[in-house]
Amino acid sequence: MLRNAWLIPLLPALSFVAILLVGKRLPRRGAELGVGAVGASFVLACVAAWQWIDRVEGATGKSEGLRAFGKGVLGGEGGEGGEHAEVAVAPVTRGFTWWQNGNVEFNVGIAIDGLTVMMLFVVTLVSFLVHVYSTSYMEGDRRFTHFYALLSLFTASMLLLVVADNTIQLLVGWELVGLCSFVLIGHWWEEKPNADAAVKAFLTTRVGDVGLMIGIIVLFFAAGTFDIQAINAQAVEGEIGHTLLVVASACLLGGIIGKSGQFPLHTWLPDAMAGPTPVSALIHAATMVVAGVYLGARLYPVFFEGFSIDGGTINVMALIGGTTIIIGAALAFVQNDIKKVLAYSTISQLGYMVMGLGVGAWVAAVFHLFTHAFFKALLFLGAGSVSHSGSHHSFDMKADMGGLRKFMPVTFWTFMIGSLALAGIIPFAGFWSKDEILATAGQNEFTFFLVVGLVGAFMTAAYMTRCVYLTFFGEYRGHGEPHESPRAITVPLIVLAGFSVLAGLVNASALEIEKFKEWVEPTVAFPALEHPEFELAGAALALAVALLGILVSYAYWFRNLGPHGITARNPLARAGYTFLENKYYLDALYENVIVGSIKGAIARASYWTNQRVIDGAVNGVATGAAQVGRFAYDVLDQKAVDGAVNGLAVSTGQTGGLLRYVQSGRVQRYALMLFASVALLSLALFVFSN
Amino acid sequence: MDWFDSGWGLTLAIFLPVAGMVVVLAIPKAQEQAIKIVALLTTLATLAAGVGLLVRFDYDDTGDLQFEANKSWIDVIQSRYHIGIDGIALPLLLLSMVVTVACVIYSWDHFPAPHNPKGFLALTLLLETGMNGTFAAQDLILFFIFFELVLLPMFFMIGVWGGPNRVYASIKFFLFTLFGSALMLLSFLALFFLTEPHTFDIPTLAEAAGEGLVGSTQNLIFLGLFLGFAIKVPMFPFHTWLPDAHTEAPTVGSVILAAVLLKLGTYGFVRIALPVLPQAAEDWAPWIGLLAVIGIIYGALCCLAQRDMKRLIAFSSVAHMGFVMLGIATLTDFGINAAVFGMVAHGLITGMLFFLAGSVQERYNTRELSRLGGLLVQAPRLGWILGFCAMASLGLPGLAGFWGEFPAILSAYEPLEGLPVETFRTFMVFAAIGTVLAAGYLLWMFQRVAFGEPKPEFESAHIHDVHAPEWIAWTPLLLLIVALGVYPNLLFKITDGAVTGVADGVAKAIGG
Amino acid sequence: MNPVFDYHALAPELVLSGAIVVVLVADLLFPDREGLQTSRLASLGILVALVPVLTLAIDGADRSLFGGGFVVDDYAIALKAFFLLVAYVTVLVSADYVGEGDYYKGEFYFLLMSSVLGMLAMTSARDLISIFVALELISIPTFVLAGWRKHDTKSNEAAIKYYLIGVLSSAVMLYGMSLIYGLSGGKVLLADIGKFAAAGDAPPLFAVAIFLTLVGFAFKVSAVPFHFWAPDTYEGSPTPVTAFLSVASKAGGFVAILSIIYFGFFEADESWQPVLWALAAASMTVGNLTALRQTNIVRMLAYSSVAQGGFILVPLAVAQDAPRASFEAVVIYLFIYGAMNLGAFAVVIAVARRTRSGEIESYAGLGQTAPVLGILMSAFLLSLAGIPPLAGWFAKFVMFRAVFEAGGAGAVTLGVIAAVNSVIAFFYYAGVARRIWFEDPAAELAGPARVPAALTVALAMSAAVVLVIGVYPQLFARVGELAVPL
Amino acid sequence: MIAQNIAFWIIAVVMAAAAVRVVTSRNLVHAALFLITVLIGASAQFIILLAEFVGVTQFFLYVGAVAVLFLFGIIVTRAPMQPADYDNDQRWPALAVSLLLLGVLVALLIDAFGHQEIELSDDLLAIGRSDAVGNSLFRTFVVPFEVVSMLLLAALIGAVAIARRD
Amino acid sequence: MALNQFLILSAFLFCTGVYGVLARRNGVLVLMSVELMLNAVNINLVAFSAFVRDVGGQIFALFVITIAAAEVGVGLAIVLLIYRNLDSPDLDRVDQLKG
Repeated sequence: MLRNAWLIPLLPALSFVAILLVGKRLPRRGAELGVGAVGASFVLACVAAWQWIDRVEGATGKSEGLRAFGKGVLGGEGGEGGEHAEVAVAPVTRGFTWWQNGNVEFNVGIAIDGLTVMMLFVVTLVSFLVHVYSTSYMEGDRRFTHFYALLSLFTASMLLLVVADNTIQLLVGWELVGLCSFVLIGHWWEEKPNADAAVKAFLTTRVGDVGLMIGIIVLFFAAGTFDIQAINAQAVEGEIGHTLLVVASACLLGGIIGKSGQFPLHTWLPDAMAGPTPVSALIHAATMVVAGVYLGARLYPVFFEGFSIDGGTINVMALIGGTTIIIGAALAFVQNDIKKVLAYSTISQLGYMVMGLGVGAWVAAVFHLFTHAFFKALLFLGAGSVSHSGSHHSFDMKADMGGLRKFMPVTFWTFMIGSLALAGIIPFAGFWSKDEILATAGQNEFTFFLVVGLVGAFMTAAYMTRCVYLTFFGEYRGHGEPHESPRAITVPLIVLAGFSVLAGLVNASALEIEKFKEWVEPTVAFPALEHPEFELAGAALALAVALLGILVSYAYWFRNLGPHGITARNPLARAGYTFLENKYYLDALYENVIVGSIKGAIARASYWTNQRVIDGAVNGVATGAAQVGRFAYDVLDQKAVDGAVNGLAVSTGQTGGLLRYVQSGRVQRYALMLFASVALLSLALFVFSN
Repeated sequence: MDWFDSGWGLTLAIFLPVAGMVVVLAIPKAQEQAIKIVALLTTLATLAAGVGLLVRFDYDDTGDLQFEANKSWIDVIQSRYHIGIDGIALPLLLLSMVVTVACVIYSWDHFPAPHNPKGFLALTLLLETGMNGTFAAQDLILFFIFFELVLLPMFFMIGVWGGPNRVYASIKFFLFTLFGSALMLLSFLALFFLTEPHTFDIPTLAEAAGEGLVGSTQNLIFLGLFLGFAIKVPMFPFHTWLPDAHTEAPTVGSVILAAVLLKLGTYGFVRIALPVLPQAAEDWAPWIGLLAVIGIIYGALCCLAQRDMKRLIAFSSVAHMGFVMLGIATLTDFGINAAVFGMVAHGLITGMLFFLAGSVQERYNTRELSRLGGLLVQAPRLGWILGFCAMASLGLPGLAGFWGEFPAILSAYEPLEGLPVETFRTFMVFAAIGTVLAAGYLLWMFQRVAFGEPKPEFESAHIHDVHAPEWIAWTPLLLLIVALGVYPNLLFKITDGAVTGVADGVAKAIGG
Repeated sequence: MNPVFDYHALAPELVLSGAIVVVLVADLLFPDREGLQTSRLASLGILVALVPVLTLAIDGADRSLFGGGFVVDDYAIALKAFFLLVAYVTVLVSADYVGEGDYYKGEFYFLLMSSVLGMLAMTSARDLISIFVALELISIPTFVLAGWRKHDTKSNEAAIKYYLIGVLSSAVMLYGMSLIYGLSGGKVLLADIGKFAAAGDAPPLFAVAIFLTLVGFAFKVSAVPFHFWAPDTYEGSPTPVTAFLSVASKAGGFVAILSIIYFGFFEADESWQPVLWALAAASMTVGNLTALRQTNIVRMLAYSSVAQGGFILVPLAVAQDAPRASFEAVVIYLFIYGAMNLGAFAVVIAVARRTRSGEIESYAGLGQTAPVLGILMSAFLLSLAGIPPLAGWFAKFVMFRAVFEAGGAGAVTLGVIAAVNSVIAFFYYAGVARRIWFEDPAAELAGPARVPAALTVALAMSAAVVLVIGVYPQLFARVGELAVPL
Repeated sequence: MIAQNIAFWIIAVVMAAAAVRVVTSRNLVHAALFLITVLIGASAQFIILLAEFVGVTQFFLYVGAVAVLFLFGIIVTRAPMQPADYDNDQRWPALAVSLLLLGVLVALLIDAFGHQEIELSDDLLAIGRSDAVGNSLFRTFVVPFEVVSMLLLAALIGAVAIARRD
Repeated sequence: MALNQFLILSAFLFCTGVYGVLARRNGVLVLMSVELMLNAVNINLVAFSAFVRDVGGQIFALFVITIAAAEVGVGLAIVLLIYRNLDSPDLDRVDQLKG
């Protein structure tokens, strides 16, 4: 299956064409084609994953692949443990020359390695679930078939991007995915805001794509080929000049910032929520936005050398990741729209992944990508289910939700699991992956980023609790009678909830299960990264911070108490309390410093800056371009260039007019001019000839 | 069928339209149906000849001339009737034939304002001869004749069937191009006299590669050629005729103008200017690159300021031709290949855009973006085709536009050695920024026209969706855009040999 | 040493003289009011005169009589044929015009044919006296023809202006010729003058003398600043006469210049080349610029013919450095210019018959009312502008070729001026085409719609030349190449 | 030789004065008479130069025919007898141009023929005689002669055609 | 006898003729001035003929005389025509055609 993994992207592509042609006339108007195709791809992806695991296990002398996995998960003898012999497991590549221009060949092909297999599995799974989910969510939509056609096209292009073995194919997939997001965001393009959001999304990502394009060109001329494996190999061996690598990685980072909504090009993501929720779930949570991170992971050697990540110095990548975490989390606080909260949360989590890559935590970042896809998709689909059957398609938590716990138990519990996973509480997936990133940051002497990570974790936990409270607890503020969503919606939620729980175990470092690392981390052409040992203190600290976040938010929202009750229940707080005798002083600290600040100034300020400064800047660029365009057209084009040409024509006309006066009509005046010229010319000839 | 290979096939392809024109002129004005059928049959026959050429074309040495004919024409001035096509000329020739067939079908039942199908179709056929001839000519004077032959029909087409301000636009169009071609003729003559065995023959001149000429004269001659072709492309300072010509031209007129006529300029650079005067080409390349990049950015900026849909598309073709010229300016085979591909892609895509603009105008009889809206609501298929073409035009990978722009930007990174590398890399960055601007104005236009609700003015108007002649005319073009986008090797296989020949010639002459 | 008289050499002139007398006498014997018989007789006479020219051409031997004063070589034969054909078309064009006018018919053709006789004599004249006499014989009948419409003050004005400037110019020319006669030591024959010029020790007076002689021809060719008479005379005189003036008598002037420069002063080029350079540049520019703003079609064609005269002078201005090419260029340009201009004037006459007005506005919508005339007029005008595939491009091309073969700074600047001028020229030529095609017909028809038979034949002949030569210029090019006597 | 010189100068002065009067006189008939004086002077000059045939032709043809023609012209156009101003508005520029031209020509002539002399020997007489002129006229210049005959015919008929009153 | 004296006399006559043509209003007077110019040419020709001892100049003079006569004839006819239509031979009145 590995060798012909190209089937996986092909199936959705075929279903796209089929739906376009015959979709309207099918009984379920194209839905069955979409679901079927993606389902088949999912199965193929699992088979591919299985074969890849077999390949890795076989190579590392382990016994049969899956059983090893089985034992690992059930916590049997905790796996043979210890470092597996570093055995190079080459990715399966297959391709042929696509076209040839001058002495340069462009080939198309697939390169399957751990990362690809993981991505295939995630993309096909989430896409399949979204397909199933949309059959009922999008029921009765005017352009139902059109929606499914594009979903298939999106899945096909995402898969094309993932399996790409050369940068050009990656760029093709990258842009096609951008196109699908443009069309899907603008799915209900009747209302102007939707259309604007779609255009804004496409343009901002397009700005990033310029960086990607130039990065690819620089890499092509530096490494002499588009082939990713070759580029990585040359980067690792240091055959490419350092300056070239710096330039290339800077440009590629531009692409990542654009696509994965990192600071400052993140403003399009919240607006993209204008699209239908399944779209937000699939594209703006699980798959497309992580394309940037995937690019970072896939071409990691370039970034590793380019930003000299192992040197411990603060590099740009980590910095951007960090800032995005803080900004995303901060902004999530002040949103009343549940999807906007989740959007900012996605931005923040993507910040984690980019920071992870930035600090050398390749496995952790990819693992976080893996887990995040599940619980973020779950949260979005949950939000969708809430709006679908709870608040009549409104996403405003304050106005139309609250107290849905009683009416929508399945959605409630799945949403709870998702939030806990996102907050990073112990048994759930989020904890393992986020903790891994913080641990690596800590060990690679990136203490600054460790702190940033912790603050982020705290804020994530806080705003998720707020969100859960506003949606599910308190009285029902909306009108109409909320009811549980139909099975087609709840089943995907349950499946995703399951994954949100179990996914973490694949790489639970606490339980020495390193399966994920073994399977996914590329061994060929990859910089040697040291993997953090699990140490209890760090994990505990992270967990504590998360719990603290939940408690703070819980106290404020659930009990509507001031913060005074907190110290009684929390051991750490009690230790702190005994330390700070003046209780009043602590409460004051809570009142205005932490809770006040969180709810008050910082959040609102950051939202204000976000809207005015950053979003304003991005819109400003657009309107600025229009003004410059107007100037260029009116003044430069019409006046200067065109004016000159017309001026020339008019002046020739005028000289023509003047000459007409010379033709006076008086014959003797003609004779005068005749003899005058004879005399003058004779004089000239006489003077010049001797 | 060797008569076909020995030059008769190509002569047929060139002069069949004129024969059709004569027949059309013979038919009395009243029998419009007969006229239309004759015109359609002629263009289809020409296309058949074109396909014949394609089939019998020998693909493993696309470099040298095929279907050659070399008869005496005016031996007083040593100018011969020397025609032949290679890898570069064949695709453009086919492009011109396909576009003309599409135009004839498109205007089947709605001819522009002063209803005179006889005159209109006669001019279109004459236009096709001019275009086919220019691409097949291998003799400077023959090239000049066909190059100028194209002017007359387009002048009358814009002038008679144009919009309100048509007279100014048609005369401006003609004067610009006439001025350019007058100087070009001077350069041809200079070339004729300064080459050792006085000849107008392009292949012989290309072999000589201007080695008899000292640098300064080469540059002077190149100046004439540059002006002649740059005005036609159009490049930055000489482009002001294009928006006016397009805004006023009838739909079919601007389709042919955009799809094929602009390519005469760039084809001229690749066929004549570069191979014949390589040293001068090397000196001029940075300047051409600079003007190309200015064209890209300037064109895009002007697009953002447009209120008329057709004028916006016109400026967009100034920007796109900037990419083509950037590809040529690098003087590498990689760049020129991208340029030739860009020519064909731009021809198909902008041709389609102008068809769509024409259809929109025919339905809403306005092109004001402010008054248009909600096209997807009223004519969904038309709306989505417009979306498809806008995406192709902004260079979305997977469609033809991308393989024209991206390799051009890629080639700008590494121009022929001897050319200033840093400047070309700055050009590359600006060109990449150009793609964003392109995305900007095209999506902005698409959003204004297609998305949203139809304006109250047209709320109740019955807007019919795409009907038969439009479908028949457009499907081949759309299929070609997708085919070239998905599998670009269709075209690169043809052009690669020929372009490598040209590029090696230039490199050898400069290097040697 | 009584020379064995070679009558064959003189055959064309003799036959034409015979025809002239026949036309004169026929008109006396059976006077007919509508003048059709006389015009048919005249055209027959011209065709008969064409026969000896063909026999001479077939014979092919160069003949020289009267000590070299009268030479019949390829150059002379080619141009005699040209003049006779132009005369034939002029007669066709004027047949109906004169017929319908209330003027005295008889002498019109007599005067026309005598002027043509002068042109035939000019082509073979190889000495000062013959050239002078031939030139006068071309001019004097046309002075009268210009004033043919006796009761119309405009025609009188045209005649007096043409006469006065003509006589003055010939006086200046004579003065120049007398000086040359004196300086060259009593030589009248151009060949002898050529030897003297080759000697090169001539005083500055010789250069001035050459210039003064050229003034006579500059007037005939209406080169600036000796062109002032042309627009007024063209507008005033009857249109067929204008056509005759703008083509035949102008060609006569060019033949004179060709003969006197190539056979006479060729070696003294530093004296006549700058003069011709100045005349050419001035004529092109002034002619084209003034034509931009004209509202009357005939006045516009007058300035256009001044400009075209300038274009023909360009090769002459570089003759020294490229003798063969420039001679060929002038001859070919004359042939094509003749066809184009005659065609244009034929259409002007046809349209004037319909709309009774010479204004360009009256051409509005001609494309719809009379499409064939519209197509023909556009073809002739755009051919004058030099747009391929019409014949004009080859004329312009051959001119540019001569300029470039000469090379040198002066020649190239003249080439660029010519290029710029051809662009300016396009503007007013297209102006008329614009009126014909882009505007709707204004006034309704004032005259008969049908185009008379003779006029149609004339239109067909010139249109044939313009289209065929445009596509396959080899015919004229061959003749041009043959005609070069060097 | 001196006699001819003296004769030349007397006639030259008379001719010059008469010429100036022609172009400045206020009476048409006077102008015509002065013109006739100039013509006769010219004929005399030819005789001095021993070109007797041309001198005689000049006398008869010009003085006889052309002068008479002018008088007819004056009569037919009913020119007023009393003196009137016949100068138009461009008198001064005309004077300037003609003086400039005169200056240039004289300078050139002096430069070219400054010291040339005509010696009036008797073989010169042989050239001027009628038989020499006739002989050359009908041997080398026959064609111009025939052409002139056609020219005179054309001029005659042309003048009559347009002067008729019909 | 100096050749130049004839040439200068002829130049003088020529320029007086030029002045006459440019400055005189009446058509007949202008024609007279033209005659002056042609006579100047004749003097030139005959003087040169005598100087170079060749009969050509005199024959040229003869032709000039005859053609001058023809020209005057036609000239007067045209002036008569103008007189008849504009009832005055003045050339100033003749300026309908201009521009």
